[in-house]
Amino acid sequence: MSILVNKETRLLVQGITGSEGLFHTRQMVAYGTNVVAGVTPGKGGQWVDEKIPVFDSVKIAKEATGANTSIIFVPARFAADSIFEAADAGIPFIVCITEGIPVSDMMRVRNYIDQKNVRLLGPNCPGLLTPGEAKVGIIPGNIAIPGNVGIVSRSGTLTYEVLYALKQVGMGSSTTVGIGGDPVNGTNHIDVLRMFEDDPHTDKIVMIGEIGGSDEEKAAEFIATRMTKPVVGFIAGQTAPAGKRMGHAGAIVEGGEGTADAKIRALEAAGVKVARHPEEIPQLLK
Amino acid sequence: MSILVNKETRLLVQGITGSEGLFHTRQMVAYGTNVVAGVTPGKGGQWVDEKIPVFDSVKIAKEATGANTSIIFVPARFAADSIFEAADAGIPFIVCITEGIPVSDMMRVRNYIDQKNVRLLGPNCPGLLTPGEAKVGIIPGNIAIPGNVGIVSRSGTLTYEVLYALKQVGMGSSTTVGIGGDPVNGTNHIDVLRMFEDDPHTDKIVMIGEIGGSDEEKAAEFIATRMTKPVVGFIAGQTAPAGKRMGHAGAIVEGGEGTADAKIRALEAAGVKVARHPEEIPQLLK
Amino acid sequence: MKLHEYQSKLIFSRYGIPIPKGRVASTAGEARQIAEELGGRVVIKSQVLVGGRGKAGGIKVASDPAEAELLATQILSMEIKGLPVRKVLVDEAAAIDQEIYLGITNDRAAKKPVIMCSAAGGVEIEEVARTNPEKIIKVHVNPLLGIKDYQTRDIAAGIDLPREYWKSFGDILRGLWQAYMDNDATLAEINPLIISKDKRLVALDGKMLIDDNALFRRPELSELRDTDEDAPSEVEARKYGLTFIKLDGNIGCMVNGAGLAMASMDILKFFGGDPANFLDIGGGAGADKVAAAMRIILADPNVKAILFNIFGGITRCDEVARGILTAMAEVKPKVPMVVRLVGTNAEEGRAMLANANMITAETLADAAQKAVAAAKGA
Amino acid sequence: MKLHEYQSKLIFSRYGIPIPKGRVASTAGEARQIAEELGGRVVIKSQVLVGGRGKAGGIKVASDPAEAELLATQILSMEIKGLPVRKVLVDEAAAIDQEIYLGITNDRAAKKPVIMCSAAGGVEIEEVARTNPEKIIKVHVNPLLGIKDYQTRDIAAGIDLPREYWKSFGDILRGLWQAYMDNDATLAEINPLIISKDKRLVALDGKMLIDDNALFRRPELSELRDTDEDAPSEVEARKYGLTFIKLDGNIGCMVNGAGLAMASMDILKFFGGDPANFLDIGGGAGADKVAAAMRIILADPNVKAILFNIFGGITRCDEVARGILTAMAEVKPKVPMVVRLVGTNAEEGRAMLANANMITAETLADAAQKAVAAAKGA
Repeated sequence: MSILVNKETRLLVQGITGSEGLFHTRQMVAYGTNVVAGVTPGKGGQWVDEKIPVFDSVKIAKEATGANTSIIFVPARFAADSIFEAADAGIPFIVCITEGIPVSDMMRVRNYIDQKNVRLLGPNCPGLLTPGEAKVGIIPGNIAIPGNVGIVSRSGTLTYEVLYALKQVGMGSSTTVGIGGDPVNGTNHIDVLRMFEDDPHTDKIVMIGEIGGSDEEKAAEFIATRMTKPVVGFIAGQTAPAGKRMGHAGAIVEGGEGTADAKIRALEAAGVKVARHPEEIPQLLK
Repeated sequence: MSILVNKETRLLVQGITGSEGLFHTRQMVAYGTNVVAGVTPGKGGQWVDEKIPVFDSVKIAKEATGANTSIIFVPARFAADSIFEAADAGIPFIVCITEGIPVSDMMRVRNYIDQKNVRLLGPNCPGLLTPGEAKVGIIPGNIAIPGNVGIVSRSGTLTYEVLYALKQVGMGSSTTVGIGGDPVNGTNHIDVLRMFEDDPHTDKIVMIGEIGGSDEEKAAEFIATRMTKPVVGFIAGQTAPAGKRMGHAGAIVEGGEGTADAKIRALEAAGVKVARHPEEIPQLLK
Repeated sequence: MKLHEYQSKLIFSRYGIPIPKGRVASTAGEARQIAEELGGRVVIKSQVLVGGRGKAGGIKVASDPAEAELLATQILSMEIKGLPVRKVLVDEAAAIDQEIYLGITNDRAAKKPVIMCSAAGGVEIEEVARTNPEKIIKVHVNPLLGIKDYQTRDIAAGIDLPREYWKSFGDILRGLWQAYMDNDATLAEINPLIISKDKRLVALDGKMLIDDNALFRRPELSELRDTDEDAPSEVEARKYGLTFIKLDGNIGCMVNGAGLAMASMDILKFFGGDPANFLDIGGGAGADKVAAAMRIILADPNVKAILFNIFGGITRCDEVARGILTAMAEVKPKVPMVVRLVGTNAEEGRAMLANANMITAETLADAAQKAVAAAKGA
Repeated sequence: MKLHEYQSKLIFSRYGIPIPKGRVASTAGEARQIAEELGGRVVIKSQVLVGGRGKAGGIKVASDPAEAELLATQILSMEIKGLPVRKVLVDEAAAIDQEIYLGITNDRAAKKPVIMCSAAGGVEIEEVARTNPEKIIKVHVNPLLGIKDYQTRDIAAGIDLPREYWKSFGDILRGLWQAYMDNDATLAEINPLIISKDKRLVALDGKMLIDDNALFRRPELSELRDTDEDAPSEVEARKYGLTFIKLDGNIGCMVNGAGLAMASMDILKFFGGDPANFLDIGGGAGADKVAAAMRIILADPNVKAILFNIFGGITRCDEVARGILTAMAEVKPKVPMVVRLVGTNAEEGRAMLANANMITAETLADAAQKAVAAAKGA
């Protein structure tokens, strides 16, 4: 029915006693997500809402509760350490909500976890939602219903907009995955598209991109050569100013890629129907 | 007929214009080894003995000559960089003769190359010799003849002693591999034992160890559980003083392991005949 | 965060990279004095955070202190691409044999820093990147390993640098790498790195960008920020943790989330409107932040209408409504406002705004069309 | 290379690790003066590079300056395990609540540094390692990543450290890690790291070993080497790049290669002899080095015979022979010498020694048996 998270998910919350961590833990529990443990260093032994045990470290929490997924809400300056901790403790799937992590931290993280059998989603992402099964992140649960549309997006609230528009016409999502907008992150469009292609419960896909980087262009190539399921796309940022280019170096590294026009052209060339605004997406899926 | 090096070896010499590099390059060429290139930064374009082209970098040398093995003779302070260079250039087998490399350099090297499809032999090793085919290192060619005995050793001249003793009674070696005596190195006893076990031209094996570390104990376990070919062992250092232990920490890390007695007991328990001195080895092989 | 040329070069010099003798000046008199100290010919370089200073006449050579003063007077009275020149760098003039490009930035696709180098440096490097990309050497550095000596040699060989300069080039590149890492830079660039007539490598120009997300651990760099050159509204926005970029249109936008903010601007354009700004209030914004955002939007006299598009998630719509009411009480805006609240506590928010005389909308398309109409009608 | 306690602690303190107030003294008068400056009770600690100083009486507590002077006088006249005490460290005395063990060393099997920590620190840690190894927490650090904050917390939790000390413990462990890495240490150890009665973590004792192979890039550390405490023959050997360890037997050994040197000692023992030393002349030794090695062996009055076992590879047997002849001309040794030369240029070497009145041997067993006989016959 889904990818990455479902009824089998045993979720651990890193930073569970912080205000954001606590708020969203309660939301996730209310949605029915199986939150088995929390970690806040120095608060091991406490309980959250008399139901969820808090541990000092991921390693101990995993041993005690069999957690198989972790979600991170700690402040940016500690977030990379939390990812390392979860990866080293052998958590196979890590979702990092935290925004504002230095890019040098994320490069170290990626170059390290790429050697391990670990998938990271995010950072600076809304997490993911398998309607009716599990909410791992901050996507409001009530705006989505179960269905056969897989959604992958670099954006947060823009994704909610799309889920909401789908719900208005009675369309639902298998899983909605927010990959986050940071320049260096754990999971990209192609990774998720591949999972949707292989998921028997996903029939159609919505891919939401943004200006910057070349993730969408690469996804377009992947769609053209590897995917059999229909994909509808949307790219935000057509009217955004060219922006502060990173000196000569940025121009050299990124070349002509990264504009909304280039991404839309690439997607259309790959046979993707590209919506002109978010609320056009439901009809393009029909 | 051999493991690791043979007639197909296309050897590149890093540090070919240094005095050691040059001397041993000539020895290797005289033995019949196919030395295809040398590298000395800043000397690209020169020739050694009007036969071997010198390049500025391993990458260029490999592209130009198809080198598939590299041997390193550069001074200790530059040796780690040379290993990184060879590994990053995609050389699959690297032999490092250099001694005196800081152990912190070697830890960085090992933790890096373990992620790559690269085998390192050494450092601080005499290299290896496949009699009649290729000499990659500094083992004197004239003390060994081709045969069916595979030799793996942590020691340099002690290995020559064994080869010489074998030759006196007309016994020869398939390949002789010096793994080097440094605490952190690229290839250990087990790696080589596994290759000899799989090599159709090796019928018997000599394993030469030393005090320190636990490589021989682990090899003993491997021999007991995985090997079908007979192994003769020798451990140097029975009379060595207990030595300067590395504080409490050394005792904690290494525990009871590392003495000659412990290693001999482990090997004998694994069915290895252990020679009392090097010249006993030939008769134990019969 | 952008650093000025003089700030970047000062950092580079701390990492052993040779830079020309020189100092920064705020007045023509200071410039003259520096020229006197240096003796000989000097270069007067405007310090503004945009490219194309040379073409704009912001870089001049003076042969003596009197000319330096004269040129500094001229340059200090210039505006370049809308930015007033407040400082000039006075450097000894160099005799140039060759101009090399050397830069480090992050390659997001490779997830690694990348070093780029070309024998064809100077102002034409972007042209080279477009037309002869093969003339630019690119070498990725594993951030867990750092730069290796062999990589500096590979690059030197790759641009056919004469061997006599390899050692010095290696030192400079290692220094640039360290400056890049130690300062959490996203760009560290020397263009041109010259070979002087007297056979030395010198960093004639320098540029650094610092990762804003890392400033918490680089307080000494935060102090270098030149807020003179940002629009005052952007400075104000930053104070409240808002991301605001001023544009040329007439419909103010307040949205939560960068992607949704861009999509909201796009849809305004789609329906024939023109956004006056990008403004992301972020996740979980409270009433204070919303009020500040509204004040910033209304400070722009071009604004003829405002679109509020809030999709409540972490952000609560009632908090946003409270902020809007606070700001309205204070600023008493005269432009029409279109508001769309969806998601967390949207009902409560809508109820609070019921009497505020705002245009409401259900869908994003509806909201955009109403905002476009309002701006045109006003 | 071993560092003294006072040197190690000084390095630790540069990395933010709290150490007791105190200073090193070479005379009892200085010790008294330091005690006066510190006020209150002080600990007088002998600075020798061996363990077991406490049991040997080399660590004493003084309640006033007069007693400090008296105890320093006693300790400065001691020998501990054969090493004369030349310096004492005078530290303020600490009131101890708990003793923790904290150390970093290289785990050769894991190819990584390993941090070890135990709540049962102090002199009994080796006993703990033997009998209750589970009481010692071991955490490996990836050398490409460095220590992570979560690891410091895992360790603190692992030894049940009260939470009030976690932050301070984390700072100390990060400091120790940095000291370890920056100085190319093979050991950095605090034992005990105490919790004082006034609730502070303090490094009461410190020990560092430095990788000799890395001293080329740590010149400031080379200067700390205390050669007073090595046997003079070992100091002399180091000067020539020879590895020499003095033993208690009577047959001097000169061999090329550490493994062969050990095997040569072993075979002497096997045939009933007793080696006087381990001596590896290394690869490619020239005549000078060989001559120096021979002088060092002959300086030991216990030596009754010498075994030369040279397997020429990089080392040329004729060079070795030349060195032997040089040294013989100079020292005129009176003990019998057994020489075995095999490999590169062995013929030439043997020819050179033909008239030197040495016993020759073909095999190693033969050489060893002849050396044993010669030592007994002498």
